[in-house]
Amino acid sequence: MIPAFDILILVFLVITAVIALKVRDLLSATMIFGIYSFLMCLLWAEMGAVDVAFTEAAVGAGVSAVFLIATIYNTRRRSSD
Amino acid sequence: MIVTLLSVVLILAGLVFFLGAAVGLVRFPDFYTRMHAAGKGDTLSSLLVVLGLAVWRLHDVHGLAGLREHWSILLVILKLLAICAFIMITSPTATHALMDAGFEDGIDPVIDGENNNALHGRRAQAPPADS
Amino acid sequence: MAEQLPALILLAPLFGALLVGLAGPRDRRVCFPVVLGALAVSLCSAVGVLVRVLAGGPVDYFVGGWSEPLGIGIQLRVDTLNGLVLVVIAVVFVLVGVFSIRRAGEENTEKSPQYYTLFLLLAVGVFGMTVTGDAFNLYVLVEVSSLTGYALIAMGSSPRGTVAAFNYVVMGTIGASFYLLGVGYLYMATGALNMAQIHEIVATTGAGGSRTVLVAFILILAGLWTKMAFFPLHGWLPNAYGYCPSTSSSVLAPLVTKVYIYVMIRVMLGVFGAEWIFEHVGWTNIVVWLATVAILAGSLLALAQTEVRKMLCYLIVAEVGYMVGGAWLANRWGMAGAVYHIVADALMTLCLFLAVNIIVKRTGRLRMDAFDGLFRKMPLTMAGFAVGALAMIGIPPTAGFFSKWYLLRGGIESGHFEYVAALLLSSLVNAVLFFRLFERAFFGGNPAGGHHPDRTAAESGPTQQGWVGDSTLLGGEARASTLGPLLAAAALVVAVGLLNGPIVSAILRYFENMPVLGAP
Amino acid sequence: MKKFALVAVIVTGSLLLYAVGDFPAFGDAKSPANAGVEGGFSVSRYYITETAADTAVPNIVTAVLADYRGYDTFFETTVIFIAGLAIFAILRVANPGAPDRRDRPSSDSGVEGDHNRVIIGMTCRLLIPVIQLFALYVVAHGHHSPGGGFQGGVMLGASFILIAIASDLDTALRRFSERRYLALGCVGILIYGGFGLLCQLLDRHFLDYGVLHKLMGVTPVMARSHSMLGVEIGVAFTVTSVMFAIYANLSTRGELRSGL
Amino acid sequence: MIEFKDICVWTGIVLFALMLPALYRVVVGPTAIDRIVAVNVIGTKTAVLLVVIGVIFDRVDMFVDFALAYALLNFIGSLAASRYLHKTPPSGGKAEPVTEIPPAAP
Amino acid sequence: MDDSVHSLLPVWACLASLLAVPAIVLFRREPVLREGATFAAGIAKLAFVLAMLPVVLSGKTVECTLVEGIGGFAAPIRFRVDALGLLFALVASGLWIVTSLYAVGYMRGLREHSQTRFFAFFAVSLSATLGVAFAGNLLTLYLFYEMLSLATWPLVAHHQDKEARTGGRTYLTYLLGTSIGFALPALVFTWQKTGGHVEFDSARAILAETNLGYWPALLLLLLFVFGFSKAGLMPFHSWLPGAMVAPTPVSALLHAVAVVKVGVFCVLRVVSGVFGVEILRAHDLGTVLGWIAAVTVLVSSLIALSQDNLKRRLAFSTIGQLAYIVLGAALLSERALTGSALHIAAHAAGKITLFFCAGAIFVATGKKYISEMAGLGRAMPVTFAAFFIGSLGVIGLPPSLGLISKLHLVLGAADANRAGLLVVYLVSTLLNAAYFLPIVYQAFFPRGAAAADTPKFSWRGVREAPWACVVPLSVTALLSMGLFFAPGVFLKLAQAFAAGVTP
Amino acid sequence: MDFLRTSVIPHFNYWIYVILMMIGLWAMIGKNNLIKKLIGMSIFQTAIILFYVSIGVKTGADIPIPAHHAHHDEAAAGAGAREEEDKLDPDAFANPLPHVLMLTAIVVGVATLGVALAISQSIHKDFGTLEEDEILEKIKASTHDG
Repeated sequence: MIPAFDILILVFLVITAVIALKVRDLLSATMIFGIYSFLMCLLWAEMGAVDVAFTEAAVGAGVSAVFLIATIYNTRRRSSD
Repeated sequence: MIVTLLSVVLILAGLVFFLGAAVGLVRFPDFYTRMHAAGKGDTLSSLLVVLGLAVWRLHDVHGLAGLREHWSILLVILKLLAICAFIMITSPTATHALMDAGFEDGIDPVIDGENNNALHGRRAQAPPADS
Repeated sequence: MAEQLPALILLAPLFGALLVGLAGPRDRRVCFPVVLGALAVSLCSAVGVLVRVLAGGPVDYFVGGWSEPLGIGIQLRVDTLNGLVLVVIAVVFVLVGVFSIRRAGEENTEKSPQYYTLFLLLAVGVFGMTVTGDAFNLYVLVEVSSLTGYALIAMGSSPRGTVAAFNYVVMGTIGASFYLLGVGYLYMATGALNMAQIHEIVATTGAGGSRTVLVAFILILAGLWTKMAFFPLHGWLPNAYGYCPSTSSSVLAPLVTKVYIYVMIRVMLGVFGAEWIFEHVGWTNIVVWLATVAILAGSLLALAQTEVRKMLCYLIVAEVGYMVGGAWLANRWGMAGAVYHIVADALMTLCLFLAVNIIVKRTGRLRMDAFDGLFRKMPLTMAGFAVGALAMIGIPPTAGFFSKWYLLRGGIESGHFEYVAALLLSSLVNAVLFFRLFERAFFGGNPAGGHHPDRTAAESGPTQQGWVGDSTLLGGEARASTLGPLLAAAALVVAVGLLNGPIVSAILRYFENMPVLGAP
Repeated sequence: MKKFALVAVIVTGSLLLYAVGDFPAFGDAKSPANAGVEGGFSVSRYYITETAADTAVPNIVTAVLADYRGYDTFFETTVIFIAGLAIFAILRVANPGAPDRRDRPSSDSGVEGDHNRVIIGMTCRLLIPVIQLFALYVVAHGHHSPGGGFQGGVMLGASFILIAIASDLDTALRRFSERRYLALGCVGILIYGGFGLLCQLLDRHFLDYGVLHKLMGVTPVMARSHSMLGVEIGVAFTVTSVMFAIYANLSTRGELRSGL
Repeated sequence: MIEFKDICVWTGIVLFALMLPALYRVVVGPTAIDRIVAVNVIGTKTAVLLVVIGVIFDRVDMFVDFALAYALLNFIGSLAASRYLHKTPPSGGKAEPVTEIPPAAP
Repeated sequence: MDDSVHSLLPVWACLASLLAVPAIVLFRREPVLREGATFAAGIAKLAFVLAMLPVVLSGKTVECTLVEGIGGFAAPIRFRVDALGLLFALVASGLWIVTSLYAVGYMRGLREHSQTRFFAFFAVSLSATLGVAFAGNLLTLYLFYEMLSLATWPLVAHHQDKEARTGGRTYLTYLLGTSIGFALPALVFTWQKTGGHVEFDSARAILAETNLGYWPALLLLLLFVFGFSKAGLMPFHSWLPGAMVAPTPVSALLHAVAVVKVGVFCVLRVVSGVFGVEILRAHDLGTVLGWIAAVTVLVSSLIALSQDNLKRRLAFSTIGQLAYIVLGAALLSERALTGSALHIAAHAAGKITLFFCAGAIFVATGKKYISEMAGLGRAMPVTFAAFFIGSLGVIGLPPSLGLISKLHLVLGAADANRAGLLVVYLVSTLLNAAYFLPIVYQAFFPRGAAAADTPKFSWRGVREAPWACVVPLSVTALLSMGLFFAPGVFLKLAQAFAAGVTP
Repeated sequence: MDFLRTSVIPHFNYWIYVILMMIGLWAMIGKNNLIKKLIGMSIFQTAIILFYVSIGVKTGADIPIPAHHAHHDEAAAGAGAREEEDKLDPDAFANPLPHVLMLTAIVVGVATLGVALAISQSIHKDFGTLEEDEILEKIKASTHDG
């Protein structure tokens, strides 16, 4: 458990979460949500939860971003709020 | 002793290049120049830091003889080098793909400072700032 | 072999689902026999376990063989409380299984193998939730049954159904996550995940008094109340079950909310313990008042509906109010009434939903005018519907009356007269609701059609056909495969009513060692 | 709707913060979760001390995941399988009508015919085998280092998705057709359930791997370790097929024709 | 003699600090593509940071596995985004494509 | 203590008419066979009831259990036939045969629609009535009480037109509403108070040991009395006039004999079986119940006076007569209880005749209003003679059973030295005479415009109703008169009941 | 100031988890666009995972995979010799149980996200929009003439 990294990553997390929900363009929101899961993976690694970090890495980077982009392709990219 | 020194130097170089990339990312005027900075700076700095750490991995191995019975350390170093290799391959591809998508998506490069791009209207509208 | 029964209830539908998943796309005929075979096996093993439980006390099953330090592995536990619920669930699944031979085939033929797989996996989820003795495992099985629920609802073709499914996903996730958070808080305070272990730690050590356990209880309750559509959190249920395909609503409506009530009772008594809840925490008045509001709101909203299926959904919300109120009356009779009502209400709702689905399928109309003159056109379906309706109103020989009987007794004994009044008022509202439909079914749509025998009887119009008189008795009736389950459900509603003595005495055996629930 | 959201957030937030005060300090090794209440029996301490003796698997997390709480993971795999089926049931269209009008003859119809896809196509053709090999390594190596069925399965699925992204979905479907990935999903869970059923046939409880030493001819402890690997393989199959199934249905809105 | 571990911690902190400009670009980024580039930068940095954490924990052999996995998976997101931008009509970087795509026939 | 004989007779009696229902439905095409099935069931039912007569007369009770209840948890569904039960069963099954005959005539006469439904539900309601008569505990009583409400609803709304539906709706709202609203909580409260023992037992009332305070006992009594709103006590009586929209055989049997008598029977069971005379005397609840009944008697008689529609007048007179029985029960003296038990039979015989006559008049002339019936006596002498005998029975004048029962009631009031209630009896008897006798007088000796044979009152070509209507009404009239001379069975049963209950 | 020291700093992780959870919950209920709701849902679920993993963290503890030098010679020396080998010290390793539980939670999160995305696509197929207010208007319009 590394206190310095811990606090930094948590702060970054909150910022990324807020931006992901605020930005209007859904494609950007998805990619920012990608950062959110990157940082989550770092947080788990830093906390010593290695398996959880690997799953979050594989799922976050590999799959959920791509699913969201696929959905946006089939629906609309513009969000009203 | 030498090994730690070398790794520290490598890591510092990596950080310097990343500083360059970061500044480039912020200061450059338009998309393509920022892309240029991000792509190159980012890849190189990752490379250097990982190499630095790979080099440091050798610090408690005394000479080549030591390597022979600590084969596990060799495996780790190989993997670290593999990480470098893959970063070398994937990051530029990603940057290329994004740049190509950006160009195809109709983002115009800024030709000279005053932002009046003279790309003789191949693209009709100027890239309005995002809402 | 007998010792494997608790696991077999779960595994039969699971392997059936996989078999259908593999063999189904190749040829469709294999689907139905496998589905019925799997559900029959789980029904027999459920009855087998119930017999063993009644004979020799609770049955424990340690998955993976990790029994000696309790809490290492996952423990399945069947006692009189969930033995009964298991049998009822198995019966409902078998009946809906038979009901859905033709139904799924019609709506979207090429997806029936997938429909049957999801149907069996829902059975796995619901059985698992009833049997498990581990708090986190319960969350996983909640997710299994919720996901199959989302799929079954979103499969339909109606646009409003998909929107309702989306709301159900969002609210279902909030509910499940609150439950997960509650288990997390419990784990943080007690360091254990096995329900029996947590109960022992909360009861004996000082951990029970801490704020974390209290907030854990609130979170788990909030989570479960969202999943069971308890009044303030019921937003998703009416649209979800109102606009989904008929076969999905007939399997989800009777089961899902009732199983969450059972889970709430299991968590209240099995994990936190009656003493901790009714003495240490003691919010019985608040929750019983909430239940009263739920009952009244559910009934009155049902009164205001024009579509029959949505009306039934609001009745489900009212029934949930019955059971939550009963469980929180903090006395033996209220609790026994709540558990008995789980059994009774599952069958009643199944009866009503099967009947309404048949009627909507044949008449094609959702509103109340679908019922005009139905006693003549479809007498047997209406007979099934009538038994379900009478049970909902609370007419004696049916199970509905006896469950109200025990809940009323619990209410009177514990002095919650507002709960008693709410029960009676909602029975009256149910009476109005259903007799509106009976009147249309009996006497046809427009009152003008009546035959007034004035003096000049001779030359008035030709006499109307006799009630069951001249048209062939079963001419307009539904197919046997859909009518059989309905009549079986109706018969069960009356049978469970008449057998309320043995059933309630079995349930009361679970509450013997709980002094706080009052002397027997 | 926004006001109601605010109220809900404030209420839940204050409830949660009310309890935070009572939590043990972050990182405290003697908290009830890590060391049991008042020195009583603690589940996690047992896992740390006894895993080596019970299952001879260095990675404690994989041991707990696949053996002690194997029942949880079994239903976890079922959840993933259900997700795949649900998306198939919701989106899949039997006979897609007119071709999707947005499918303009895009310049990047395939790797060969499109000038600027060459670089991406080449890199992917280079990388995809490596990813797949690495994924299989991760599945196999779940005992000693972080990894296991899920992680390996997702990576394998991601490699197929990468094929679909690099060229187009049809090339990916040619390698991993719909009928095959639906069947593989079932096979994965059948493997996992099969291990459990095998234990039941040797009249021990479901998923009690110790008894399989009679078949494997090794000590019960090693039998547990090997069957854990078998179970992980089952999980990997299901997760791979489901991930690709979800991508295939989501990107083409169920028509499995011209998607992203 | 300062521990090598402290050097790594400081490297990590500097790396995080240098991520801030990328985050700035994400917040401001005039066009969506800028944001995606910033995301890409942060992505590659995560792989490096994982190795740094591995060194701090002194268990690099464990961490190197999924750092490698990360390096491999990281660029799928960018490829997907670029393919999305290829397939949809050019929108000049704004969220709204120039020609409105008529929704599928209801 | 009389022991009990275990036999299946009560079950057979109750099921006799239920078994007729499938037969009726099967023979829906051949009316003759259908009516045959109804008569066969009626006769079988009367036979079973008579078979039980000797046993009950010798003081023993007939018992048998349908559904086993385990210990104190669930009440079993059990039959227990005692004197009161048998009396009511005798009246109901006896008059059912007569009414079936009448119904066939009436239906054929007016060529009614959906007769199969009519006869099927007619049979079901009869079996429910017997179920209430033989109920061995409160739960079975409540079960068959609800079954009766549901079975009679289609009969009341038989004509399926606007008024029939509104009549049916008020009918159900009152009966179902009060039974679920008041009777069910009272039932559960008793169950909870006595710890699960709700069996009727001649030796001991259900609430004997439970020391109820005054107010809870009063509240429980009111809940029970108003819960069984079929007894038509004042605030919850308006379903009865509303139900007059039904065809006359329905009004005749159900509202003269079955439905309303079930209500009063339940009140008697509550007073004697649940509370028991000691508690009522101890808390002096008899007076409260008495004055409720007294108010109902007086008000209903006054309203009856003002009604021009013959059937509505008979309805309000029924409400008054039922209140007599409740008043008798409230007096808590042995003779009053005998009187009230006897009055069930007396009023049944008398009132059913009057309803038959009303039906016959309607079939023959289509007239419903008393003002239009002046001078009809000469055209329909038999009907009006029977009407006269019936009204004597209801008023309580000599040649009818009504006199004996009213005599007992009055003497009972004297025994319990309730001067006020005694006066109420006498006044109401006068009122009864006031609203019945003028009808008969005007029919035979028309005055004023009616006498002048104006077209409105010319009864040329008006003949008696078909024989199937006239025969039943004359039989019941003779029955009411005959019982005056030989009360025999009914009197003995009533006395046995009263002796068993009062200490 | 001491409130910060006594209750915020030692529980910093838990404060952040509550904040993230509330952001997620607010987005799920308050946001108008369905995809934004789903992103909120994922944030909501990952916050819970943050809570669970922070339970199992021990300062100075290694990752829950013991280095197992003894592993090599253990095979050689056979099971018997290992008896006296000291058991691992639990405080040296992070608590593995929350990690196991959270693997399940992540997988469930992805499953729910997938299903919800499928449903939102079929909503778009029917209504042509993903904005909740437009969808509700279209439903109201269709019920009037429906």
